[in-house]
Amino acid sequence: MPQNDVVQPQVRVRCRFFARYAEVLGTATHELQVPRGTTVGSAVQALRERLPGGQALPKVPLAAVNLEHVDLGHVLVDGDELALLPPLAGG
Amino acid sequence: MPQNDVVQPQVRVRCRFFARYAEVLGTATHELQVPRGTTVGSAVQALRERLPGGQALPKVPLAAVNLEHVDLGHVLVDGDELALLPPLAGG
Amino acid sequence: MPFVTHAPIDVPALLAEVARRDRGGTVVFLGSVRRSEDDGPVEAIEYTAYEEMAEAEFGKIVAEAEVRWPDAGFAVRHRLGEVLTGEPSIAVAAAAAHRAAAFDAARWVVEEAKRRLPIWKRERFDDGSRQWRDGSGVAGASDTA
Amino acid sequence: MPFVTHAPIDVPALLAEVARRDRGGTVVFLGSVRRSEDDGPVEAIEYTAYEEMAEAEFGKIVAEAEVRWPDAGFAVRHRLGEVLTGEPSIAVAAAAAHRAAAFDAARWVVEEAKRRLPIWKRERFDDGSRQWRDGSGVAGASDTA
Repeated sequence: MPQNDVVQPQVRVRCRFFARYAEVLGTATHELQVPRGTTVGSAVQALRERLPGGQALPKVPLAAVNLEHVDLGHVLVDGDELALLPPLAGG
Repeated sequence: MPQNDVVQPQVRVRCRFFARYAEVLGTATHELQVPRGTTVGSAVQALRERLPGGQALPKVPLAAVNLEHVDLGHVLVDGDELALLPPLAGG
Repeated sequence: MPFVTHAPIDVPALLAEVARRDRGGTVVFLGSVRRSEDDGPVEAIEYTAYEEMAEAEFGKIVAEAEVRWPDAGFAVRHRLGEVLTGEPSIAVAAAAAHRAAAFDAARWVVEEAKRRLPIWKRERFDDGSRQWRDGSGVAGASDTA
Repeated sequence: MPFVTHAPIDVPALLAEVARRDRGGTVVFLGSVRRSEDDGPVEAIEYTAYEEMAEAEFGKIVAEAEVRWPDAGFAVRHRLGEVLTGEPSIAVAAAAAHRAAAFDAARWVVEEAKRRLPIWKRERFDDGSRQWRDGSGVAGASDTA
């Protein structure tokens, strides 16, 4: 967690949205900047606040980072690809 | 069971042998005459005694009558088809 | 189609037999003649049957399966005659509304077929020798699948 | 072959991928788009995916299955795009020395795929209307199979 007044190092995260989420947001991608140490859960909160229609995203969605399922405590690093996944319905 | 000296009613049973049994007996069929009331088990005993190579049949083989699996207590009637089945090995 | 046949097994035909729009799950089992270190150099298996009974018994197994899984569909075959290593000798297809029933039903039919069909096999080896193969055989109780 | 594909599912190709002479049991599962009274007049389902992840995740599932069943072979597909009622959208083939492993392995892969693949579906009805279909959807939690 950032602790003082020096410029916080930011990480850039490429966000991707699929299926119903892409539809409600009107976009399939978003470039997000968040402080270093941000978790997936906090990034979701930021997306819900910053994106038009973001409130339609659930607070606790399924998520993947760099093509792997992760839980919301996963910490993001610069260059990550964060995907928010509607309930899976393959098969 | 026949009980006295009057001529015993006989039943005719068409016997069929398969796979290894047909090979050891050298035949795939035999017409068997046995007293009315004879069970499959007794018919097997008769076949073991009467047929060349009959001792090679097991005393308790798998058997079918008229295309249905039966146990050795099943009573034969005239015209039945009795099949002796080596251990099944389909599939 | 007869259940017991000398023709090679046609998987797409089996799938077509069980297809119905309300059946979302389909399971096909194929049991093939196998060759492994344990079994020696098997080149083919010759299947013989008490054909009338095998046909009747396979029909009974399917009828019983249709009682257990009322909306499911089944297609079954057992091949007779010589079947080369790698080729299927038995096929069971089951289709049901959902996958759990399709898996359970297919497996049930396969187990019943193995247990009940009056069918026997004789192995043919690379050197041309032949040997009956059953539960009591010298070759042991190993099975195609 | 990619695991996730827009091409129709080719069952004989899957069988060929898993065939090996020491594998006597093969199980194929097909999950098809179904139409039933409960679900309304579904004409087709359009599948979309997070394609790179679906491909990677299906590969992981297969790799994990190969650890659990070391001598088994696996071939898997998930179709994307529009799939008409009655056509398969997912296929899993597993071949093993014996039938028990083939059944267990195929079923395990199917369950993992259903649980883990980032794939979504939107139903298209006879009247042309469309609707996302997932566990949270109005249409309920019903599934293709």
